[in-house]
Order: sequence, then C-alpha cells, then structure tokens
Amino acid sequence: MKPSHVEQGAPGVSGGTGKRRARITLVVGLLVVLCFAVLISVEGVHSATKDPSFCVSCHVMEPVYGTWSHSAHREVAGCNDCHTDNTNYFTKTYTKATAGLQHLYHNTFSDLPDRLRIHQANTALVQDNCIRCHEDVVRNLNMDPERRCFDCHRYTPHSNYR
Amino acid sequence: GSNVQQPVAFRADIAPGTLSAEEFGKFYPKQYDTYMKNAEMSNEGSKYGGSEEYDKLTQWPFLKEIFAGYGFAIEYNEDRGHVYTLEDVKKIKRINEKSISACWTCKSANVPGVVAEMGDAYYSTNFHELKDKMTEPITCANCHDPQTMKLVITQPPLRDALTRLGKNPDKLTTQELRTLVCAQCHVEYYFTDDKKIVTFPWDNGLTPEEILEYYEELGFVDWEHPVAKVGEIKAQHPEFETFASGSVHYEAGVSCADCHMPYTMVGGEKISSHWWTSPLKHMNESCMTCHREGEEWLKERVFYTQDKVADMMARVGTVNVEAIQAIAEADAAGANQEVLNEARKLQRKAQFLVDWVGAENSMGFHNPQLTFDTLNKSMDYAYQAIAKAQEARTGTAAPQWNVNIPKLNSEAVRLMQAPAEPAPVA
Amino acid sequence: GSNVQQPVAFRADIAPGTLSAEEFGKFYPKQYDTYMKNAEMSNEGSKYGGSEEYDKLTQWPFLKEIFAGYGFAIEYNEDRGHVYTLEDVKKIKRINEKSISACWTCKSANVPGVVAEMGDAYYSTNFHELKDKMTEPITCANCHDPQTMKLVITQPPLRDALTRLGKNPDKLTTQELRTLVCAQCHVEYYFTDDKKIVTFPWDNGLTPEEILEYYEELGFVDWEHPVAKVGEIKAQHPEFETFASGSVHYEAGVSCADCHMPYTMVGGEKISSHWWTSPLKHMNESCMTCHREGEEWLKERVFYTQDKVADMMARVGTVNVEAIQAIAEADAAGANQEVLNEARKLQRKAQFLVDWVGAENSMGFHNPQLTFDTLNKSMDYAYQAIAKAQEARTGTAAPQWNVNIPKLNSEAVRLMQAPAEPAPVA
Ligand code: HEC
Ligand code: HEC
Ligand code: HEC
Ligand code: HEC
Ligand code: HEC
Ligand code: HEC
Ligand code: HEC
Ligand code: HEC
Ligand code: HEC
Ligand code: HEC
Ligand code: HEC
Ligand code: HEC
Ligand code: HEC
Ligand code: HEC
Ligand SMILES: [Ca+2]
Ligand SMILES: [Ca+2]
Repeated sequence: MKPSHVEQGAPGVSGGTGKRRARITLVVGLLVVLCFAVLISVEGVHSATKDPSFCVSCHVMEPVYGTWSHSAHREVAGCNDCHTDNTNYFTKTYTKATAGLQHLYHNTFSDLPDRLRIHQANTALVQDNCIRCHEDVVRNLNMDPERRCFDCHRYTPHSNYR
Repeated sequence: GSNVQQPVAFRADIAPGTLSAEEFGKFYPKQYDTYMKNAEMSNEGSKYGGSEEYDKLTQWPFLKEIFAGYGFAIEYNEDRGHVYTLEDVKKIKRINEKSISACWTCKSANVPGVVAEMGDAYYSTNFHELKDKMTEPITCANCHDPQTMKLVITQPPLRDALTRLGKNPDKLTTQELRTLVCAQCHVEYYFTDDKKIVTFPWDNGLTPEEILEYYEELGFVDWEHPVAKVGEIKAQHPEFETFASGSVHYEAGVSCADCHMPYTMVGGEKISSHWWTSPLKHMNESCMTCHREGEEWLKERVFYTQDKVADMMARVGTVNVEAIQAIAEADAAGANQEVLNEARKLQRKAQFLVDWVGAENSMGFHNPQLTFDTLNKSMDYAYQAIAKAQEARTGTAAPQWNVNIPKLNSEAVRLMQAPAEPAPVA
Repeated sequence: GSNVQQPVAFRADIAPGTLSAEEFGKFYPKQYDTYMKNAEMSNEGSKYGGSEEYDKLTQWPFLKEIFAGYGFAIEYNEDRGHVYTLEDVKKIKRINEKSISACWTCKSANVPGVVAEMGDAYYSTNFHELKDKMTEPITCANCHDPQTMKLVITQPPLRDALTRLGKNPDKLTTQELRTLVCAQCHVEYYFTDDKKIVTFPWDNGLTPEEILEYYEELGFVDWEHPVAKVGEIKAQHPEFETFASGSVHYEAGVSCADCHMPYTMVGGEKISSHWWTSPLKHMNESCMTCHREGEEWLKERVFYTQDKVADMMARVGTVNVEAIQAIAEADAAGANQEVLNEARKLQRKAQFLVDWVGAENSMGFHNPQLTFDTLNKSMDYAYQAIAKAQEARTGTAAPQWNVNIPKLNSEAVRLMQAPAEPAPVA
C-alpha cells in the first residue's frame, strides 16, 4: 500500500560550474548587506518584509500574489502567516532570513524554475500554520502526519494560473 | 513531518467489546447522526447506483443468463445502507437451508467476536444456527477500537490476507486505514474448499487478470453452469481491488473515506461523515475541495465515463450470453468435445471478467482505464469461445494471426536498425 | 468580462501575402527561435510518438495487412516537425505519378494563395505540376494575419466545413482559434468523388461513429482491399475530432495550444512556444500550471492510459487481420456470397474504427474513454465479421441474443413497477 505518491515538485535549479565562483563572491556580498540590515534593526527588516506587497516586489511572485489576493485569506492571512515558522519570534526571524536569502539568490542569478513549487521541506511549516489558525475546526480529526491540508484544499489559497 | 500534533477534543473510554452503535452514539453524537442517514433510501443524483433496493437482474438481463444455476440468478439487488445488512442477508433468496455462516462475515459487528470464540469452525457452521448471535448490523465496532476510537482492522479475512502478504494489520498508517477499513468487506472473496474460510485471492496481485490467474492455478469453481456446462467463478464487489490497482485517485493518495466519508461542518467543527453512499449525492463535500470546476461539470465527467462503461458492459454481457448459447448449441449438435472444452475454458475467463465489472459498484468510475480494459478482454475471450464452439460443431477453425508487435517507438527503431533479426512470435 | 486590454508590446506591419517564416522572424525573433526547434528530431520522453522518422508499419505490423493494396502499406512514417512537410510529402512512396495536388493542402503556406488563384481546379491538378509553386513548408502565414498577427483560419477546407456547419470562420474567439488553427490540418478528411476537394466529414457530428455513419450514408470508398474484397475507408490524424468530442481537457476549456504551445519565459518575457511536438518533452511548461502533482507522477498517468490503449490496439488490430483472412478463406472455399457480403460490411466498419485510433497521434491520451470505446467497437465488428464469414463458409450461424437492457437505475425501477409491460427488443 502506498499512501501517497504526490510529490511536491522540487524546483530544478541548475547552475553552470563556470559561473559558480563569481556567484559565490556575489552571494557573500549579499550576505553582508543582509547582515547589515540585521545589525541596523531586525525590527526594521521585519516591518519591511511583513507586507505581501514586499513579496510581490519580485516578478516571479505575481501569480501566487494574484491568486492569494482573490482568496478568502486575503483579509486574514498574509504570506508570512503561512510561509514562516510562527512558533516564536526567533523561528520567524530565522525562517524569513534563510528563505529570503534563497529567493534573493535565485532571483539575482535568474536561474528560475519554470514553475514555482513549494519546497517539500517547507510544507510542514505551512501545515503548522493552517492548524495554528484552524485548530478549532479540525480539532476532532485525526489526520495522517504525512497528509497536508492542501492535499484536499488544492486551491487554498493559490488556485491555478495560466 | 509536521511536529504540531492536532489536539483531539474528546475521547470517551468506551468499554472493550462494546458493539452497539447507540452506545458509541452517546459519546459521538455528531458521527452517530450522520450514521443514521444510512437508513435513507433514494437514488437521487445517481444514474447507475443509488440506495433503493431495486432488482439488478431487471437492470442487466444478461446477468440472469450468466448466473444460471446459481443463487445470483434468483435474487440480486442493488446494495443499500450499512444499517440494512442483517435484514438483507436474512431475507435474500440466495440463502437456503444449507447456507453457511461465512455469509454473516461482512454483515455484522458480532462476527470478529464469534470467530475469536469458535475459530475457523465458524465459517462452515450452518447459517441459521448462528442467527441469534448476530444482533448488530455494521456498527462503529467494525472499524474503531472503542477505547481509543483509532481505526482498526477487525475482520479476520483481511487480517489474514494482509499477514499472508507480509503486512502487519496493526501497523498501518491512518491514510492506509482510511481505505483498508473498507477493504474489510468491499473486496472479491471466495470460500476455501475444505473449511469454507472467507479468503481474499490477492497472492498474485490485485488486478482482475491476476486474480483470474490465481483462480486458474487453484482450479477454483463456484458452481457448474447448467447450459454451458462450465465450472464458473463468481466475482463480488471488487471495489478495493479496482480502485487500488492503479486508478488515478489511488495513485494521487486519495482514500475511500475521502470521497465516501467527506469532512462535513457540523456546529463549526469538521467531522467525518458516516453516511456511506453514492458521493454523487454530496459532491460539494466529497469532490469540490480538490476539483475546482463546477459540481455539475464534474458530475457530467463522471457520467461521460459511466455511460460508456454501461454501454460497453451491455454489449459485452450480450456477447457472453451468446458464447454460452454457442457452446450449448454445439453440444446439442454433437460437437467435438475436446475442442468444445477449449471453448468452455475461454467462456469461464470471459464470464469472470464481465462479472467483475458488473459486480464492481461504481460503474467504472473507481478506475476507468482498468474497467474498459477488463470489458474488452472479456469480449475477446467470449468471441474466442464462440469461434471455438463453432469450430467444434463445424470442424472449420477461424484463422489465427500471430505476429510480434513492437508497440514502443524505441523497439520499432531498434528493429529498423537490425532488420535481419527474426521476429519472435507474440 | 474585463475591459482591460493587455498591452501589446510590438506589432510589425508585415505586408499581406508574406509567407516566409524568415520574414516574420525578423520582427518576432523569439517565436521564430522556438519555431526553428521543429527541426529537432528526437523521441526523448515519448513512448509511442516522438519526432524521429521511424516506420509505423514496423511498429504496428497489423497496419500493413489492413492497408493492403493502398499506399499506406508501402510507406507510412511517424510524423515529425512542421518544417519537414515539403520534404516528407515529396519523398513519401505513397505519392506516384498520378497523385493529385490535394496532397499539398496541409503541407505548405502557399496553398491558400494557390486555391484563391485556381479555385477548386487546384485539388485535382496533378501533384507534380504544382511542385514549383510550393516553396514554403508550414510557416507563420498558415495561422497568422501578417499585418495584425491575429490568428486566422487560412485553410479553405476548414473555412468550408465551418461555414457548412453555420459557423463564421472569421468570428471565432481566441480560445476557439487556439484549437481551430490546428484543426485546419489535424483532422480526418476525404476527397470528394468528382472534383477531389479536401472535405471534412463532420455533418453528423465529430465522433468516430458519427463520421463512420456519414461515410456509410455517402457510400464512400477510398480503395478496394484485395484480400477481403471490401471497399475500405482510410482514417487520417483525427486529433481534433477525438479531442473535441467530449474529452476531459476539451470540456475543461483547454486548447491544443495550451499543451502544444505553452507559454515559455524567454528573456523575462512570456511567449507562446512555437515548437509543436510531444508535450512529454516539456511537461513542466505544458501541464504543471494546471496540475499540482509532480511531473514524473503525471507522466506515469499518461503512460497508464497509453500502455492500456497500445495493448488493446495490438489485440484489436490482430483480430481485424483475422477478419480479413476469415473472409478470404471463406471466399476461397466457395462460401455463400450473400452472407459473405454481410461479413465484408462488418469488416469495413471494424477497420475504420481501429484505423481511427492508430491514425490518431496521442495513443489515446487526447480522449481515453472515447479511444477505449472505439477500439472495443472495432473488436466487436471484427469478430462479427469473422462469425459471418464462418457462417458463409459452413452454413452454421452463431447464436444471437437480443434483449432490451434498461441500464439506468430509473428505468429498472420503472420496469419493476410495471412488470406486465412487454419488454421491447434492443
Ligand atoms: C528577491 C525576489 C523575491 C522576493 C522579494 C520574494 N521571493 Fe519568493 N521566490 C523567489 C524566487 C526566485 C523563487 C524560486 C526559487 C526557489 O524555488 O527557491 C521563490 C520561491 C518562493 C516559494 C517556493 C519555494 C519555497 O521556498 O518553498 C515560496 C513559498 C515563496 N517564494 C514565498 C515568498 C514570500 C512569502 C515572500 C515575501 C516574504 C517572497 N517569496 C518574496 C523570489 C522572491
Ligand atoms: C493561507 C495560507 C497561505 C497564504 C496566506 C499564502 N500562501 Fe503561498 N502557499 C500556501 C500553500 C498551502 C502552498 C503550497 C500549495 C501546494 O503545493 O499545493 C503555497 C505555495 C506557495 C508558492 C509556491 C507555488 C506553488 O504553487 O507551490 C509560492 C511562491 C507562494 N506560496 C508564495 C506566497 C505569497 C507571495 C503569498 C502572499 C501574497 C502567499 N504565498 C500567501 C499557503 C499560503
Ligand atoms: C493567520 C491565520 C490563518 C492561516 C495561517 C490559515 N488560515 Fe484559513 N482561514 C483563516 C480565516 C480567519 C478564515 C475565514 C475567512 C473568511 O471566512 O472570510 C479562513 C478560511 C479558510 C477556509 C474557507 C475558505 C476557503 O478558502 O475555502 C479554508 C478551506 C481554509 N481557511 C483553509 C486553510 C488552509 C488549508 C491553511 C493552510 C494552508 C490555512 N487555512 C491557513 C485564517 C487562517
Ligand atoms: C468479504 C465480505 C462479504 C462476504 C463474505 C459476503 N458479503 Fe454480502 N456483501 C458484501 C458487500 C461489500 C456488499 C455490498 C456491495 C454489493 O452489494 O455488491 C454485500 C451485499 C450483500 C447483499 C445486498 C445486495 C444483494 O446482493 O442483493 C446481500 C443480500 C448479501 N451481501 C448476501 C450475502 C451472502 C448470502 C453471502 C454469502 C454467500 C455474503 N453476502 C457474503 C460483502 C460480503
Ligand atoms: C466502515 C468503517 C467505519 C464505521 C462503521 C464507523 N466509522 Fe467512525 N470513522 C471511520 C473512518 C475511516 C474515520 C476517519 C478516521 C481518520 O481519518 O483518522 C472515522 C472517524 C471517526 C471519528 C473521529 C472524528 C471524525 O469525525 O473524523 C469518530 C469520533 C467516529 N468515527 C465515530 C464513529 C461512530 C460513533 C460510529 C458508529 C455510529 C462509527 N464511527 C462507525 C470509519 C468508520
Ligand atoms: C463489515 C463489512 C463492511 C465494511 C467494513 C464496509 N462496508 Fe460498505 N457495505 C457493506 C455491505 C454488506 C453493504 C450492503 C448493505 C445492504 O445492501 O444491505 C455495504 C454498502 C455500502 C455502500 C452502498 C450504500 C448505498 O447507499 O447504496 C457504500 C457506498 C459503502 N458500503 C461504502 C463503504 C465504505 C466507504 C466503507 C469504509 C469506510 C465501507 N463501506 C465499509 C459492508 C461493509
Ligand atoms: C475519488 C472518489 C472515490 C473514491 C476514492 C472511492 N469512491 Fe466509491 N464511488 C465514487 C463514485 C463517484 C461512485 C459512483 C456513484 C454512483 O454511480 O452513484 C462510487 C460508488 C461506490 C459504491 C456504490 C455506491 C452506490 O450508489 O451503490 C460503493 C459501494 C463504493 N463506491 C465503495 C468504495 C470503496 C470501498 C472505495 C475504496 C476502495 C471507494 N469507493 C473509493 C467515488 C469514489
Ligand atoms: C480529506 C480531505 C481534507 C483534508 C485532508 C482537510 N480538509 Fe478541510 N475540509 C474538507 C472538506 C470536504 C471541507 C468542507 C466541509 C463542508 O463544506 O461541510 C473542509 C472544510 C474546511 C474548513 C472550513 C471551511 C468553511 O467553509 O468554513 C477549514 C477551515 C478547513 N477545512 C481547514 C483544514 C485544515 C486546517 C486541514 C489540515 C489540518 C484540512 N482542512 C484538511 C476536506 C479536507
Ligand atoms: C483528495 C483529492 C481528490 C478528491 C477528494 C477527488 N479527486 Fe478527482 N482527481 C484528483 C486528482 C489528483 C486527479 C488527477 C488529475 C489532476 O491532477 O487534477 C483527479 C481526476 C479526476 C477526474 C478526471 C479523470 C478522468 O478519467 O477523466 C474526474 C472525472 C474526477 N477526478 C472526479 C472526481 C469526483 C467525482 C470526486 C468525488 C466523488 C473526486 N474526483 C474526488 C483528486 C481528487
Ligand atoms: C487535411 C490535411 C491533410 C491532407 C489533405 C493531407 N495531409 Fe498529410 N498530414 C497531415 C497531418 C496533420 C500530418 C501529421 C499527422 C500524421 O502524420 O498523422 C500529415 C502527415 C503526412 C506525412 C508524414 C507522415 C507519414 O504519413 O508518413 C506525409 C508523408 C503526408 N502527410 C503525405 C500526404 C499525402 C500524400 C496526402 C494526399 C493523399 C496528404 N498528406 C494529405 C495533414 C494532411
Ligand atoms: C500552426 C499555427 C501557427 C503557426 C504556423 C505560427 N503560429 Fe504564432 N501563434 C499561434 C498561436 C495558437 C498563438 C497564440 C495566440 C493567442 O493565444 O492569442 C500564436 C502567437 C504568436 C504571437 C503572439 C505572442 C505569443 O507568443 O503568444 C506571435 C508574435 C507569433 N505567434 C509569431 C509567429 C511567427 C513568427 C511564426 C512563424 C515563425 C508563427 N507565429 C507561426 C499559432 C501559430
Ligand atoms: C497547415 C497544416 C497544419 C497546421 C495548421 C498544423 N499542423 Fe501540425 N502537422 C502538420 C503536418 C503535415 C505534420 C507532419 C509533418 C511531417 O511529418 O513531415 C504535422 C506535425 C505535427 C506534430 C508532430 C511533431 C513531432 O515532433 O512529431 C505536432 C505535435 C503538431 N503537428 C501539432 C500541431 C498543433 C498543436 C497545431 C496548431 C497550433 C498544428 N500542428 C497545426 C500539419 C499542420
Ligand atoms: C491536455 C494536453 C493536450 C491537448 C489539449 C492536446 N494535446 Fe496533443 N498530445 C498531448 C500528449 C500528452 C500527447 C502524447 C505525446 C506522446 O505520446 O509522446 C499528444 C500527442 C499529439 C500529437 C503527436 C505528437 C508526436 O509525438 O508525434 C499530435 C500531432 C497532437 N498531439 C496534436 C494535437 C492537436 C491538433 C490538439 C488539439 C485538437 C491537441 N494535440 C490537444 C497533449 C495534448
Ligand atoms: C489548462 C488546464 C490544463 C492543462 C494545461 C492540462 N490539464 Fe490535465 N487536466 C485538467 C483538468 C481540469 C482535468 C480534470 C481533473 C481535474 O479537475 O483536475 C485534467 C485531468 C488530467 C488527467 C486525469 C485524466 C485521466 O484520465 O486519468 C491527466 C492524466 C492529465 N490531466 C494529464 C495532463 C497532461 C500530461 C498535460 C500536459 C501535456 C495536461 N494534463 C495539461 C486541466 C489541464
Ligand atoms: Ca447502492
Ligand atoms: Ca511525431
């Protein structure tokens, strides 16, 4: 018995080895910039990055932004409510920083996957956020730990786009 | 995996051995309310299934012919809710004074306890002898551990089958259980020759062809068809096997409970509906979280498949009847028995495969591709049986064409590059 | 609807009548670059299709038998990119000195102009006579108005067919056009008896059975099969008809271009890919916008259908060959010609239906349910032809069973409530 074969597609990011050295230098540069930001004020970064409009400042984020902004969640849950670890302040800062760096990296070098897909490792985090808000509704259910709310709620909140 | 455990609101500690749904209902009134809907009888929304207790032999006249000489030709009804099991098994004309207790197996929550008590002797005990012990229909106890409410496999035949296949029935994931609790009953089965133990024929695999092969190896016979003079196999409700051998929904990780026990909002809370019936009665809950197109649109898609399956089954069933008649006519005309026996072997296969589709309760929806394939193979065997019967009668064989068919593009390319190679026969 | 018009970055005003892809390419280099990929030849990703020019008669030996006496038994290859049309039509051995220009129709951007010039006389003109006029393969001009780059139906046969069906070919929505520009060529067609005009047989509907009925009414014959002595109909690439008669994707509003011309990012801009090939080569672009499961998973689903279709087609093709042989053998044995002619009529139908599936280029994917149904009907007719041929030979008919089959639950319930009513014959 195979409980589920649904894979969350891992974005196939490839990079030519020749460009790698230049990239590493640049990444270090980016890191430094980010650390500065942290030094100046973690709070500042948090407020700068808390709004969905920050996320959509990247071109590639437009489709998901569009679908979210037509969803029931628009008024109640922003990107970070689902896509960062909301267990406490530190986990939130950590997940924001690491994911932010990844996105910045990929976006800067524009080796973008054709279709964005959530990373398998990040699904648990999103799942925890669903439960965090909807605990009351689902408190009776005994779901398989491998199962995600969005296996059924396939279009919450992003829907499809062409 | 996620490390946030869902808090479970409330678990009553119901005494082990509790069987009555009412008892459970005291602690889980919401689930119990939906369970009581199983008494509703309506065909609303459904084209080929539904819950009214109508006659399947009227709906599909070919069934009466292929089941000739067997109980199913006497009375065979559309299935209805889980609460009717006792009533239905007791009144069906397929039960006679010699019937055995194996027939209680999927009809009552009392069975696991009785088997624990009597051992394998239970199965061959006279049906009527145990009537008083069968006090409950299908109740919560068939699927739940009363103390924890965890899903459990209680039916001995499934426990045996899983164990035989190297799977521990007590170590299943929740998602597996959401299908396997149904596979306790919604499966093809047979009675072993000696002790009449209810057994699932899964050792070669789950597809109709693998199960047919299993029966062929065993030389299993359910009854002798009086017209065709063939030892036949009866197929029964292979919902699980059909669904689990490669259907798009199974491969997508969907379980029986996802469609047949959808989450329903009751008083601001989600619960699993315990009204097991045609999901076409509540597509909004069953389908529409996964499917975005409209409900009417999706229903038309179900019918697009089901209409084609029903038409094909009608035709394949007809050819199966013709095969039986061809054998009978050839026999009456004093045909060559050796050749006629080949026709009989083919007829047996043909009949099992069309019966599989007829006995499966979704009119193809649970696995369209497999269902079309199974019907087509049945037609193929049935026509081969006709040709053989005609050959036995007239002495003139129909021509055969046996040639290797590469099929794959890679294979075609390979052959073109090595054209000298002798083509093996298919 | 929204009244926000998408801003169009750039529209060149290319002169009307421009045909060459290079000319268009100067203004639309990104689309042109993808167009040039049509020269690539590989079967990568595909199991039954692909773009290598391999021999279909090796892949499917039964085709050689059913096409006996016709050009398709001499040479028939897997199709490849749009840029090869001229090369392929010129070199194929199906073309002989008597071939007509109708064969240029879907191979060159020059055709609409030539038809405008010559009128219907174009079609029956000798093929070789117009060779010099056919300078371009399929180019941008086949689908685009050079001045506006709007999609247009340029091919006369489709303009005629739409007009006949009461649809204005110049008043189509973009989403319709995204399918209908392909239906200019990827359709079943025939040449009218007198003027050899390329005509689409859609007057009764688009399904294989409706089209077969159309041909039967017309008494249309492509060629005489020398072994079966049957006037046969040849089916050709009915991609559009198969897809548009009820497939899940068509009903969901998906167009050919959605899968075969997916949006692709080129230099930060989305363009429509103009590389028309197997979408299994680029599922990420073609499918994953709509499908959330993984790419590998989805490909397995395509193969689940295709494998079953291929196996079924192999079997149905074989039975079709046996039908031809049965007729030939009966004929040779001096069979009753009246009965044998009935066999021939059945064989003709059987052959058209299996040919339909073989000629359709997606191995069932474009409409699985319809494809299985079509194959099953072909098998049914082919076996009936065998039975009739055997009857013609031996004088012994196989039995027939004709009984009304209610099928629907509502109908069964109705009959049960009025059981006295005489059951009409199916
Ligand atoms: C600098 C541009 C940029 C910004 C700003 C940005 N993203 Fe992204 N994002 C990307 C790129 C590029 C990818 C694809 C690379 C990848 O898959 O890791 C991506 C992928 C993702 C993914 C899918 C992969 C994964 O990590 O699971 C999620 C979810 C996501 N972004 C969420 C967000 C959220 C939430 C924000 C705002 C807090 C945001 N993004 C802001 C560029 C950006
Ligand atoms: C209500 C919770 C929620 C909110 C709010 C939300 N997301 Fe998501 N997001 C998800 C889920 C769930 C997925 C995974 C969908 C799947 O794989 O089925 C996802 C996936 C993604 C992906 C990967 C694309 C994909 O289809 O897998 C990106 C990028 C993304 N989100 C960005 C954003 C951005 C940007 C915002 C704010 C505009 C946002 N999300 C708001 C729950 C949310
Ligand atoms: C920050 C809190 C929050 C998070 C995180 C969140 N939700 Fe919600 N969700 C809400 C609220 C509040 C509503 C009610 C919105 C309304 O009714 O307008 C809602 C509505 C819904 C609905 C009903 C409306 C619809 O879109 O169908 C569903 C289903 C749902 N959420 C599922 C999810 C899932 C699945 C996730 C995780 C992927 C999630 N939610 C994450 C707060 C949240
Ligand atoms: C392995 C489980 C199992 C066994 C053993 C079993 N049944 Fe059933 N039975 C079912 C299921 C599941 C259904 C509902 C599906 C259906 O009707 O196809 C059903 C339906 C029925 C029905 C109602 C529909 C109808 O067929 O008219 C009757 C009556 C019935 N069974 C009688 C019997 C008898 C008599 C026997 C013994 C010969 C028997 N059952 C053995 C599982 C079983
Ligand atoms: C045929 C099998 C079956 C029977 C009989 C059955 N259940 Fe269930 N029950 C299930 C399944 C499957 C689930 C979902 C479990 C999961 O996903 O963890 C479930 C879940 C539950 C839950 C957990 C909360 C929820 O709604 O998901 C409760 C409580 C429950 N059932 C009570 C009952 C009661 C009370 C009865 C009898 C009236 C009963 N069950 C009969 C199969 C059954
Ligand atoms: C203990 C045996 C048993 C188990 C376990 C069982 N069933 Fe059944 N089921 C039956 C029988 C027997 C019937 C037919 C009852 C009758 O017609 O009298 C039936 C009937 C049905 C019907 C037809 C009802 C209608 O309205 O026509 C559905 C649907 C169904 N079951 C689904 C399920 C699902 C889903 C599960 C698991 C969650 C399940 N069953 C578990 C034995 C079982
Ligand atoms: C993806 C959804 C889905 C899944 C998963 C599914 N079913 Fe069904 N089932 C259906 C539909 C749709 C029908 C057709 C109902 C109709 O024709 O009215 C059906 C019909 C049935 C019926 C007959 C209902 C009737 O009207 O009498 C039974 C019994 C049944 N399913 C049992 C099962 C079992 C057991 C499983 C798991 C092995 C299962 N189903 C999995 C959707 C599903
Ligand atoms: C097996 C499929 C399935 C899974 C898994 C699932 N849901 Fe649902 N959910 C449903 C269905 C079906 C409904 C609609 C019930 C109704 O309409 O009565 C629903 C309803 C909801 C609602 C209420 C929407 C409303 O209209 O108010 C919320 C919130 C929700 N789900 C959240 C979640 C969360 C959080 C999870 C994960 C813990 C989850 N769901 C997992 C099927 C599912
Ligand atoms: C938990 C998710 C889930 C549920 C619940 C579900 N489906 Fe599906 N269904 C899928 C997936 C995944 C596919 C494959 C196509 C895709 O990727 O969308 C699919 C495909 C289909 C198709 C196309 C198959 C074909 O042969 O044309 C139909 C029709 C369909 N589902 C009907 C239903 C119906 C009816 C129900 C409810 C009774 C249902 N589904 C419930 C996930 C689901
Ligand atoms: C209505 C449009 C149309 C007409 C008329 C037409 N073709 Fe084609 N032809 C196509 C399409 C579409 C394909 C690609 C699909 C395929 O091969 O099945 C094709 C493919 C071909 C190929 C390459 C594959 C192969 O079959 O070997 C050749 C050669 C060919 N055609 C020759 C001809 C000849 C000769 C005629 C006249 C008898 C003709 N065509 C008439 C549309 C047409
Ligand atoms: C077989 C038909 C066909 C041919 C041949 C064709 N196109 Fe297209 N083209 C399309 C379709 C379909 C679209 C999508 C139109 C839409 O959705 O509005 C398109 C769109 C375009 C667009 C609009 C932008 C975009 O990318 O969607 C341009 C520019 C274009 N094509 C240029 C060309 C050029 C240059 C050629 C020749 C090298 C060509 N086309 C050949 C069918 C064709
Ligand atoms: C003017 C006629 C014509 C039009 C319009 C046309 N095709 Fe074709 N197509 C052909 C012919 C002819 C071939 C075969 C060429 C050969 O094999 O030489 C072909 C081949 C193909 C192939 C096979 C390529 C391969 O790699 O094997 C695909 C896929 C295809 N066409 C898709 C489309 C789509 C999608 C459209 C519409 C957007 C379209 N075609 C419009 C005539 C046409
Ligand atoms: C939902 C996606 C989808 C749509 C819509 C679609 N196709 Fe396809 N097409 C496929 C797939 C998948 C294949 C199989 C490719 C393979 O087997 O390698 C295919 C195969 C083909 C081929 C043969 C390709 C080869 O490898 O030689 C042609 C030609 C074709 N399609 C034309 C069309 C036309 C014309 C239409 C519209 C009438 C259409 N398709 C609509 C997905 C699609
Ligand atoms: C524009 C949307 C769209 C595109 C593009 C698309 N599909 Fe689908 N597909 C659907 C819908 C809608 C269904 C019906 C099930 C559902 O509702 O999810 C479906 C169903 C399916 C199914 C299930 C049918 C079955 O018989 O099992 C498969 C497999 C599938 N698609 C494969 C593909 C492939 C492969 C491609 C690309 C070549 C593709 N699809 C492109 C929308 C799309
Ligand atoms: Ca029923
Ligand atoms: Ca090809």
